[in-house]
Amino acid sequence: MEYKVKIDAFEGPLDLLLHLIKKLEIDIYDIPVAEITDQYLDFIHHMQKLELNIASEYLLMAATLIAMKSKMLLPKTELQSVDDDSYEDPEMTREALMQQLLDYRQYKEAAEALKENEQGRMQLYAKPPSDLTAYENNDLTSIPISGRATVHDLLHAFRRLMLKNKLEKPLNTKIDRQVLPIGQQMNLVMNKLASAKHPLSFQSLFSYPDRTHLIVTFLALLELMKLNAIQCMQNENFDDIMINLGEGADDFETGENSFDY
Amino acid sequence: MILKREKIHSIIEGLLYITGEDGVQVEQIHKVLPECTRDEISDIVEQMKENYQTNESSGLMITDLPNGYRLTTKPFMKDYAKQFAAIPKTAPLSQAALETVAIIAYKQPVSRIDIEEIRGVKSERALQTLVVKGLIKEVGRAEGSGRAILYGVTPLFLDYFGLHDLSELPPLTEMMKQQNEHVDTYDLFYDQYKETIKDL
Amino acid sequence: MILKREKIHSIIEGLLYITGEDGVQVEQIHKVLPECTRDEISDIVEQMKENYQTNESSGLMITDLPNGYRLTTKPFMKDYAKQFAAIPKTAPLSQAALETVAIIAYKQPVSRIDIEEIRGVKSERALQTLVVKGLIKEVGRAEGSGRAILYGVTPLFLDYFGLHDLSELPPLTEMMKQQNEHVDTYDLFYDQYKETIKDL
Repeated sequence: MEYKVKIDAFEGPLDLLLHLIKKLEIDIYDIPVAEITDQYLDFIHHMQKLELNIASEYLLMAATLIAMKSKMLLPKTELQSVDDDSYEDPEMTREALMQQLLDYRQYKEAAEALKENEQGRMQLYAKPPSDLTAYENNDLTSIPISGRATVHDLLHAFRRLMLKNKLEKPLNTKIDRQVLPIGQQMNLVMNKLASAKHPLSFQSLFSYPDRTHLIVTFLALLELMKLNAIQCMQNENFDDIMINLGEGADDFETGENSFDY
Repeated sequence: MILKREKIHSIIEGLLYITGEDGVQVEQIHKVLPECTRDEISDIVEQMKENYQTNESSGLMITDLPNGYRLTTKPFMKDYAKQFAAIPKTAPLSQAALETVAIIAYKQPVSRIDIEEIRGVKSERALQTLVVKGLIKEVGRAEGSGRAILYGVTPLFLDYFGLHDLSELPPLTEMMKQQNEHVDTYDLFYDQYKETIKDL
Repeated sequence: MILKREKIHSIIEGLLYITGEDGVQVEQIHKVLPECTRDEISDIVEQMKENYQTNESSGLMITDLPNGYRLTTKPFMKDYAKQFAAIPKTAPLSQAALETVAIIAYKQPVSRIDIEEIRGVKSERALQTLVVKGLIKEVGRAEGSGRAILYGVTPLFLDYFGLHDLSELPPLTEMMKQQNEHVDTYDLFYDQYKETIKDL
């Protein structure tokens, strides 16, 4: 058995068991406890060797499986008497596990059906509702009891608002100067442009996928533009912006700490 | 005053445009067009739906909402429309959230403990996500000492998954039956296989 | 042109719809449909304009914008839009009012300018509605020359939304965490966004 699948690909021990049952082509109505226990433990063991974080639920299931397996291995006569309260019939446990797996499986399948619906719905776009407040002429003082807005409506409104905002807000953020000084980043951009000897695309200057880095680079570009050290050109709307050395490039002081922010 | 059918079409189309993403309820159309019964309105909208669908020159379509309709772009438009959308689509739900909301939809009202028993894992975070997204809400408290919160789905749940009402959810018992049938066929093969092995 | 004329029609219609009141620039359409020249696009839109105008079943029309076009309702729809707007809402607070009161609840005391900055639109009417409904009130004046009115929520706000006190408002942190999960192109703006939230 291969272990290409990581444990976080599973929603929990039941999901993992369903995966093993499918993979081993086991009949879910007649689960061979010894085999499934071995495979389950094997999987957990490999995950542990890969130093992956195993949630406690997985270990709990492992314990249940081991208990079930060991009881089943014992000859019936050696088992404690049935009227002992602590005795659990392994067949009952197996039955319960099977029922749990079947229950879970049907909801997992329902979730898959919903996912398809979700994907279909996500492909459809609509315009924001038109603003009709100018036409609204309700009795403003009355608040109907039925159909009241709820806290969830409130939160939903706020959330939508913030999502919209995220697209529209101008860039304005505080940068920790200890992490990545803008002056240093300005030097970096100037050096890149000087050694390239031709205009570089705006995007190519943002190659490092770190948020702080992106923001500092952007601020550095703004500062360089202000100093006329660089020129930005865009041929058409939505085209990539090309950046070239500007008239003030020669006057640009390349000392490490020329700009203290 | 009796309006021509074309005029009614055009008024409903106008309302669909104005309400955009929110969509319009049959009841609201009826309030604006009291000379049409709700059934007549539904008939006309179904006709309009058909027209949009078959009109290759149109990038629009009418989709169902709980008790209403909404004008959206056709699915093929998604690549063109995405960048112009004023309200960006949120990320799809995680597997955990999907499983949790599926359980709630079929079993509501249902407590966190019930959900965790079925899923076999903690589900608090998934529940929180679903509440924040407005897909589920608290619908009551369980009897007994714990008075656990009971959850149910909201109208937004229907909207989100493009369902008219809860009856459109695929029936679970059917699914169970299908599984049984499937397993039975499998068993049949297996038995034959065992027979074969025995004979060897 | 590689695409069929009908297809181009449909894509432009979809773009016109999705951009709504803002409208769409010829240049933007060209960007989406690079196989059409700007002139071809203008020709096609003129044709579509004509179609809408003569189609009695349609409540929509295309109007000119500087360098672009906009889909709007036909003039006769104004009366119906008014009637529609006059329908008492099942959800008594408009989206605008909800957004405004949400900002006030989380950010109070807050001035109209602050609210408008967050919402990106004029909010005077929404504020007025909320004051009249008694959900918000003047709680003071800002320092400085303008002495802008600062708003806060009222006890009726708590009652209306079924809260005991403001601490019961759902925490915004969970909501933010969720958005953090989205891997989108706007990550650059996320920090600034988080700043805003922290200040609330």
